[in-house]
Amino acid sequence: MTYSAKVLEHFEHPRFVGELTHPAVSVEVVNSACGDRIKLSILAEGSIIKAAAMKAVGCPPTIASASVLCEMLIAKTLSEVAKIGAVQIEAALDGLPKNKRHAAVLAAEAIQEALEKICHEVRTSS
Amino acid sequence: MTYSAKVLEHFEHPRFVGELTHPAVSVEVVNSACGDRIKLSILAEGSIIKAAAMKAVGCPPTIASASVLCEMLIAKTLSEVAKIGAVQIEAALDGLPKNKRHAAVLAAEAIQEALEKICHEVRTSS
Amino acid sequence: MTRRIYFDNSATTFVLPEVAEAMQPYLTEFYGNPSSVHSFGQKARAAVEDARRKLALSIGADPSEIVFLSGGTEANNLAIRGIAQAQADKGRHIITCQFEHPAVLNTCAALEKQGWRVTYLPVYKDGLVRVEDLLEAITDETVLITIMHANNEVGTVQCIEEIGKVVREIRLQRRNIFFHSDAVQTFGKLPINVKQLGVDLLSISGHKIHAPKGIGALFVRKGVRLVTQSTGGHQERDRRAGTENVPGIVALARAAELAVANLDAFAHIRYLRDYLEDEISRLIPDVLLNGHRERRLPNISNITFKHVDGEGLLISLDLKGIAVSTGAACSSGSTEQSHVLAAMGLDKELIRGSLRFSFSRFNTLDEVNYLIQVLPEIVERLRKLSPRWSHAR
Amino acid sequence: MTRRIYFDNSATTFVLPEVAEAMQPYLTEFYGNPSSVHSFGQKARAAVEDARRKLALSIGADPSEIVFLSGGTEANNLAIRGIAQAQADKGRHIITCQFEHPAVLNTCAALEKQGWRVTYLPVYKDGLVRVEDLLEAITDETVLITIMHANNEVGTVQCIEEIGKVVREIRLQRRNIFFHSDAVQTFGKLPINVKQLGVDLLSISGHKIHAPKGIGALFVRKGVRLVTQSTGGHQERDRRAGTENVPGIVALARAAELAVANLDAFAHIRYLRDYLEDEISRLIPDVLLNGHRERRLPNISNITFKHVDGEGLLISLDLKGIAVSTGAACSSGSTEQSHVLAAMGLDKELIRGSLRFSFSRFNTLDEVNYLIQVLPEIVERLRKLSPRWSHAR
Ligand SMILES: Cc1ncc(COP(=O)(O)O)c(C=O)c1O
Ligand SMILES: Cc1ncc(COP(=O)(O)O)c(C=O)c1O
Repeated sequence: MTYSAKVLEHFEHPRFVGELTHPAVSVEVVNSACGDRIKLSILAEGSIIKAAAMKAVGCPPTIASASVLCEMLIAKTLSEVAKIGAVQIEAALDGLPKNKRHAAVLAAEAIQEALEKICHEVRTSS
Repeated sequence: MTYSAKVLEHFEHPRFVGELTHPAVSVEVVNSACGDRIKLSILAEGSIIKAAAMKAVGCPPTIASASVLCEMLIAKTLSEVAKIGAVQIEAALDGLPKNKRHAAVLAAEAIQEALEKICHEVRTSS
Repeated sequence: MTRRIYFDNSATTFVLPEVAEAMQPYLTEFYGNPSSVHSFGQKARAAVEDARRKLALSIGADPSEIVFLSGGTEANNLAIRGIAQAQADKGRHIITCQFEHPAVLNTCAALEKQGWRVTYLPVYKDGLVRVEDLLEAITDETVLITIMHANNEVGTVQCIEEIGKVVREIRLQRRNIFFHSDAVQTFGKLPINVKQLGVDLLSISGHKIHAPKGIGALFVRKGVRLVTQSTGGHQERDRRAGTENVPGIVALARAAELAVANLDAFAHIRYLRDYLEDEISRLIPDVLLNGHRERRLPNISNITFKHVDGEGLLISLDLKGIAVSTGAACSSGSTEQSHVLAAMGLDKELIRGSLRFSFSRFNTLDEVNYLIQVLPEIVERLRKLSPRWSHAR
Repeated sequence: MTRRIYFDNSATTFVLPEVAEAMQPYLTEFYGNPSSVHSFGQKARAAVEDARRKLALSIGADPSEIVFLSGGTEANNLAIRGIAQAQADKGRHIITCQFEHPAVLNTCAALEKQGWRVTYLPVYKDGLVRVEDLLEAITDETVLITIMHANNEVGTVQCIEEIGKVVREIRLQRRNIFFHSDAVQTFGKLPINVKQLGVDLLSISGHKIHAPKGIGALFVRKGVRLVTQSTGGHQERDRRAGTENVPGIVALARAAELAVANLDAFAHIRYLRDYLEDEISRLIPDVLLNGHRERRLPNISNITFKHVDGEGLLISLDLKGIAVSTGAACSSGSTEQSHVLAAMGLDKELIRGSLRFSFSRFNTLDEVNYLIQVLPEIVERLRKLSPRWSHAR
């Protein structure tokens, strides 16, 4: 198998599957080239992430990336989360085959987009 | 082995090896393409062939053709011998591979040339 | 250890013990070079010519019409390039169809770059070429028609015999038009007679019929001139240079014999395949069965599972010990979409959720039952993960 | 039964039991298609990549520089056609030598018909190319130099390293000149390091080193662009389409490992060869030893027996159970004269009386002694049959 045990484990038993409702923010990102899709919801209280949830369709690394990302988010501060990129997600999965790195990139996009949305809401509500 | 048992037998144990001296006639024919060479001597008494001998250099079928030819000549009449062509020689060897038929052709050339020489001698001496 | 079930026989097959046994002596004992004059060589030569007779017999050809080479890809390359180059001064138009194997499509594309014109016939939703389209495409410039016998992803079988008749009729007017068919997926699965099919060239690959990888053959009808693509020694009547793969050739002929002798087994395979499709349709909602229902190989099933990703299904099944494929084997390693399903008009979302199940005569009902037992759960699990699934319902 | 002795190892070799054993599991057990995503496929992929690493290691190359294909002939075709076509707009001049293998010569001839110019360097009586001749032949149009590492009929070893230096120096001025060497006869017999040799491309064939027929490899230095000659799937980084011959690839790598580990054995082989030559020279009058005495492979001896026909010798030896060859294996089935000996200036009569004895590390002194015991009688018998022999004496 080309995938790490970690990828397979997250693919077969993904964590935090679902969607969170208001006041959580939700974003949905798509890789238009291959159609992979991740929906990410996160609930922040102050600058701490309290809850996260995901749904995903795509190849196993996409599902695993979304799953491991949620795991990485819980109890982190927003500024810690701002540092999560594709490299960190890939590392958390013990690596991805070269031609599957786009999965981690998509998950990273999801969290960065979610962060922006939170910041935007904070800014507009304050 | 691509060669018939008969070809191999004649190649390994050629008959009538040697050269006959006067009053036998001798001819030497060469296949200029591959350098195969047969020297054939025959001794005719009246219209009957009494003795034959050959020497040959070339591939096994060439040596076998020369050998089987001598066998075919002994005690034949000149008019019988005139009918010996490549087909008869090849048949006497239980066939030759397609790309080796030139060996029988060369042997046939030898006997026909020898016949002509005999006829010529008969004509000029009469 | 998990059970290992192989439903990917259109990608490749295991080598039968009988076939491995047949080739074994030509590895270690009768190892001569068939071009050698001594008895080691002649023994090898005899084996090659015996295999040629057997393979020829299995498709109704003359032994001199068989060229042994390294596989289906080389056979397709030699047929297409060989004819195109031999007829280059007669005409430079080739007709093929949109969902041929890459060995045909990419070879045609290479010729396009060199100035040939190529028409790619449509295959429609049912995965079948229409003779009307072919007739319309043929011009005076057309020198080669290459249409696969059966498609490797959906199994649809083309009307080769009808096309053969068309070509023969044109040949009454002009001699320089040739018909090639890639029979890599049908040889050993459907009865094949080259005369009845009316083909001038036909490609065969060993590893799809339980012979080893690295051996194949091209049927070239007597009198058809090809430009060889491999120059060197005078092997294969100057049509393919290189020391003959004697064990591979022996194995191919043996596998062909066994396949043809067991063509009956395809009734069993058809039963398994139909049972699988019925059960999947019954147990799993939102599936599509791809390709014409009747005119197809008995051993291939191509099914779209809406709202899931094929690779996810494939990996999940693999973790259960079941091997299947998403699209063609040779493209499933890349992120390319199946060009076969695209040619049949499926949109991207449907293509990505498609699996191919392909059987051999050694698969069992028990194996299919195991698949049916595990697959519905897997599909459901993955669908529930999809952000789109709830909307779609 | 007669004893079977094989002195034709330059034509082909038996497959070593260790090699047959290494490939066996990839026939019947790990039979997946390396392009398949499931574990059957990944197992096959891992075997291919492991073999690639091993083979690369054995010639000091990077794994990515190895292209697996069907044999030495295909390797030479791909190297020469691939470079010529890739560089067609840069220049159309190729330099090779007069006694290359037909896979090189006939490929060059095919390119000549398509407008390339080819220079055939002389090889002289000793069977060696001169660097001066090469330097003189090189023009601004030269894009490819292809010189074999060792000749297959006489075993002479060319100065590849020197030629490599020449090419590297030219490359300081312009980048579009490449150096290919056909190492089919040297790989596994001489130590080979592609960097040290300075080659850009190097051909290898499995069946000359106790791997099966039908597998070979081409080393292609990183950055060297080739036009592929086989289009289809994306195997071998788009340099050679077609399902990988997994068992063949595994076998080639295993045979390469064993050959390289046993390079020492060539001291033994050299001893046998020299002993044979000494004894023949001592026991049989009117013989010529062909090719440079020092700069040649340790396992090949090419000897002319004046006033006899090589095929007669060959068949006579074969009847005693000894396999040898007259000239190249691939032309000995036809009536063609050896182009190798002709290039070395031997006249027709001498060429026809020439035999090649080629050894492997599995030949024994006992076998050579048997040959020496039977050969003088055979030569004498055939000479006595010749109408020219008595004159010649
Ligand atoms: C229809 C078809 N043609 C050609 C090929 C290529 O054959 P091979 O893998 O022997 O090169 C395949 C299999 O990959 C195929 O399915
Ligand atoms: C020097 C040389 N090059 C190329 C080849 C061709 O290799 P293969 O027989 O693997 O096609 C041979 C052997 O026949 C050879 O001796």
